[in-house]
Amino acid sequence: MSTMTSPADGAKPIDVAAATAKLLGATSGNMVTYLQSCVHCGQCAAACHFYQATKDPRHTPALKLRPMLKAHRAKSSPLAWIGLAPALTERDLRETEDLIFDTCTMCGRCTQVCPMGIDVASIVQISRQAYAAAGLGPSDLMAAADASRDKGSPLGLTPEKLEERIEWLADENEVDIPLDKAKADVLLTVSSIETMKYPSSIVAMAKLMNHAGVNWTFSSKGYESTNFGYLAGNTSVARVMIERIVAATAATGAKTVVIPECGHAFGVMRYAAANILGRPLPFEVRHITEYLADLKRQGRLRLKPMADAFTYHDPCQISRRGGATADARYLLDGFATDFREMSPTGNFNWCCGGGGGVQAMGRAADVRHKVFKIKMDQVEATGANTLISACSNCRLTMDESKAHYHWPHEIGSLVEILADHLDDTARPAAAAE
Amino acid sequence: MREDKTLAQALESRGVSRRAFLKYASYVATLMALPPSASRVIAEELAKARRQSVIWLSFQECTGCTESITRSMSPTLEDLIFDFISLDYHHTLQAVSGAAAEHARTEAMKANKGKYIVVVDGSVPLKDGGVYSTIAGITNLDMLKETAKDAFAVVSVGTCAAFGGIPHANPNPTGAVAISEIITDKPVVNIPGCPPIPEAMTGTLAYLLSFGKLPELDAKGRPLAFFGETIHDRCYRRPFYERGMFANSFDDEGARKGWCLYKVGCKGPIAYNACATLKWNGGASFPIQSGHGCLGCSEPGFWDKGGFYEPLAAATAKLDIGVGAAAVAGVAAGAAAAELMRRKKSAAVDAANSKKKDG
Amino acid sequence: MRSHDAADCCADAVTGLAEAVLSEIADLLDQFAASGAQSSIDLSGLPMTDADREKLAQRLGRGEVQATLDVAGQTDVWETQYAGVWWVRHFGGNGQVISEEIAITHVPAILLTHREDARAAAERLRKACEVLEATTAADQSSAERDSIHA
Amino acid sequence: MDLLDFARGPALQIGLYVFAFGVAFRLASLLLLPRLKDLSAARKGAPGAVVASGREIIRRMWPQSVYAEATRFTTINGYIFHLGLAIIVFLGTPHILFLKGLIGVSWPGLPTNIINGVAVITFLSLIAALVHRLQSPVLKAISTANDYITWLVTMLPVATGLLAISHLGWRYETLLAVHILSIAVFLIWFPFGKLMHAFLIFLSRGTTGAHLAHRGAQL
Repeated sequence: MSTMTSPADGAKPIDVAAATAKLLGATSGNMVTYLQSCVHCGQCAAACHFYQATKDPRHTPALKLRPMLKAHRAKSSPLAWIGLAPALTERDLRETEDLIFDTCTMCGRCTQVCPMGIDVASIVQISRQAYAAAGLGPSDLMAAADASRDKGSPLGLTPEKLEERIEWLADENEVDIPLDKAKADVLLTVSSIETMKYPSSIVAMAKLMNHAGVNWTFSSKGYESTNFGYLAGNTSVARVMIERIVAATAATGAKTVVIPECGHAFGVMRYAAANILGRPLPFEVRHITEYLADLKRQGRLRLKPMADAFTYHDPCQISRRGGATADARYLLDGFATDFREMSPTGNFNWCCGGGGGVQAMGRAADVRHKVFKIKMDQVEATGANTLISACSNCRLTMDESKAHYHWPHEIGSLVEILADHLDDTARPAAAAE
Repeated sequence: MREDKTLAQALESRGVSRRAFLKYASYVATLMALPPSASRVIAEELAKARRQSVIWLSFQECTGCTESITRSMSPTLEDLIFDFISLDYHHTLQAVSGAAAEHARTEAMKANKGKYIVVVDGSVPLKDGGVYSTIAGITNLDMLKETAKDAFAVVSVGTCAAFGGIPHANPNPTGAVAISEIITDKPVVNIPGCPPIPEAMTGTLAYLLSFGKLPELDAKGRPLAFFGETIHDRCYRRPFYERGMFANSFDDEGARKGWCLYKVGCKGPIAYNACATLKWNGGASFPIQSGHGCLGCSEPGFWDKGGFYEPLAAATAKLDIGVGAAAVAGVAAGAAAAELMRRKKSAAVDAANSKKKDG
Repeated sequence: MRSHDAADCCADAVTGLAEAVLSEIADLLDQFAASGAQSSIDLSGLPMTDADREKLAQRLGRGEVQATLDVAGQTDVWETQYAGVWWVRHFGGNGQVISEEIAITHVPAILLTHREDARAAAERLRKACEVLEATTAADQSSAERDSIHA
Repeated sequence: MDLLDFARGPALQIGLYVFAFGVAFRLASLLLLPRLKDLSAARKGAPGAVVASGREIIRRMWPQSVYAEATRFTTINGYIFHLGLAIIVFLGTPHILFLKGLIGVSWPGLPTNIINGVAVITFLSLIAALVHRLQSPVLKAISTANDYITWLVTMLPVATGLLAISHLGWRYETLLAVHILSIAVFLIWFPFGKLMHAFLIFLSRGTTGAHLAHRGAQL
């Protein structure tokens, strides 16, 4: 069944049949509806940051439906019987590889503008599975997926390293960071980016949780919520990553799993996980901004006002595609006295350019930098010096580009500024428990 | 029978002046939409012409065409045409009958060989050897061929002769055909209509007499002068059409107010004829003026165009059982395709699973 | 009949064709005056409503000459108040207008006596004279006879 | 049988058969595929799939203000020819009579000169759509034969209709026949080309509406 072809240039062989089979396996009414609905109006280009940054028509999101449409047609259309629906070729896959991986963050802006309402992101997600099955995809993304499976985290954060880190952070910052607590209401997870690059974010989350008197813990059985299996199109790795968190939650008896500042981690765990496992999750999944907003609503979060001017970058998977846009504003309301919305903002905010694993693709760095110019313009228009996000992946993407351009603005994290302004003089909520 | 005297001389003796020719000529020029300057030429040519021998053959018809051309009781200018022609054979109008009548026909053919005009009303049945219509034991087909052989031109009068007409309507039991399907070796003018407008017949004959040739014809062999525009083009109710004011039935407000009859089946837009301008019965009225839509009787197959009261825009195609069947077949085929896809999907998933197990 | 109201309603419509015809007439009259070129306009061929025709007739008015001919039905001819512009209206046998034209000319052709007609007329007149002479001669001789007898 | 008889009869009949079969086939083969069942927990207060689908179908009739500028031409021009076509087809008296002949019900139409005006606007709008497609690098890149065939098949009835009402070119009955034939071609192409979006728009909008409303995402 598998027809492996080896190109003469010695590149690794591409298994077109495997890609087609993967697509067939993912066939659903939803997918086929999207594939067949595009009217080629081209409006999605205007919404895509990759097109906006490069003005290259190749980056029109509508084109990202093409390979899968072709494969599907070749397998389903009566036209195929009379030879009018050619099969997907190796060349098709090679030529479009970068469209499916490097230049799509699955941010969903194109879906917003699409008059047909086509969810291009979901087709890209299926396409990634097919391309990965064929042996395509950026090696660093694939490696990150493998590392997730083998070491527990894409950046090699093994359970041992996690324990070391937590110990060190707790000591360094004089904060209580529970790990593998036997019984907890809340299982907090990490994104390896935070652990490795922004450890202060872990400390901030711990401070906030402790401040509100939450019975929470990290777990060495399941801690990494960033799912590079999902982003790489490797469903089996995606499943392993989810199962680890499910097991860890079960072990502590937690009813709530809190996802840290990572957009795709939230999107996958909150919405994709149950569908990948094929069963509903036995616990609720909250993003840290949602969870903190819950605490604020319960009166358990007491903050000192913050006067610094700043603006907020909405992570796509949390705002536009996550439904938690309002919670970030709720947290800032009454706390940040000089909060400035950028334009467009909220559900319409531009993507950082690094979502969907693009951040992890070294070869996509150039285009990411180009995309970041959009963000720079947005921020500069607000007059604020500081750019805050609730996603460490966005933050890393933006930090890298900031360095590339020597952009003089500050880039920070929502949980960190909240933790920095905790009012610990009175802790009625904690006292009450 | 052709006479040696010119028409002018013949009429002169009856005290008819050249002014009458001039007046008749200006009438014909108007009818045929010729430039006013042509009327002097017509007048001169007519005056010089000799009486034209005409042999009138009636086949599968209802005599309505003859009624139409002879409808007038008092002699009028239009009737001058009968002074211009010598109707040598017309079995309804001529006094003699039987062998004498047929003799008159053959005599006229002999005497005016190559110069006489054959006027035909009625279609010719071809089925079963043409037995469905015979005259003096001769089938219409044979008589037409024989008579037309030495004619100068053939004029098909009425829709039956021009296009097969009502005898030709589905299922055409006699195998009726138009004259032009039989006479292919000489000019044939079609003056359709059920019946044709008398002026269209007399005008065409006058033109033939004056100019010795056929007037300009359209693709269906009809003189453009009478059949160049549709009823709709010249209909006095056209402004109502433009304004979207229609009668929805024959007894509603719109019908009483004389609004456009398009919706109740008027075929005016595709009927080429001069009824709206020449009108009928001495200019008294025409069907639309009398409150009925045009049937399009001057068009081929007018009997079989999906009902006189069906609007022109309505398709003769129907949302019939076949369309339902096509939809059902489509659903069935679609279901099969979906099922096929479902199986391909399961097979792909199973293959992936077994591969994983093997791996 | 109601349906005729509709016909009347539309026949009443003024389309502006009268003005167009008037300016055409003016052009043709210029040419006639300059070069003697005669011409005519066939009104029956124009899609004029009754109201249009009425308006045109009013504008042109009636001039010095009017004639009525009895030729296979009536024909009315009149010069309009613009010299050289003639209105010729032919009626059929049943009083219906069968043809109508504006002639820009010295005299409409239909008014002119055709030479052939004159020749025929002369012949007839000659015959009539002969008959008259014959009868006069006969009368004379009988009168003479009478006077002799008297 | 002349061309008009052929157009009004067999040609349209074949068009209707193919249309009915094709649309039924396309919809059945799509709707009978298994659909994804979202097993993730719905956001609190998220509407049900039916409400969410309906809401999305309606809301997406006009672009969000953020995209107003980028989508202005396509949106406005798109509306012009879509509404134009709808007005011509559903409010032009001959078309109402055509539909009445098929489905048995009728309704009042607009005066002919208004319909003619709308047809001219629609014609120009379709020309503008094609020019736009040929000039925009993005549209050039994503356009396929389907787009151009669909444009032609949509344009033909408008153009032939305009010719018919203005009696330009051939004789009226020939123009009318060609106009009706172009409808038959339209009906035949409909299920197999981009015109299917008339149906698919509800499915794809609805699918996304349900998918994202489940998450509480505001799109």
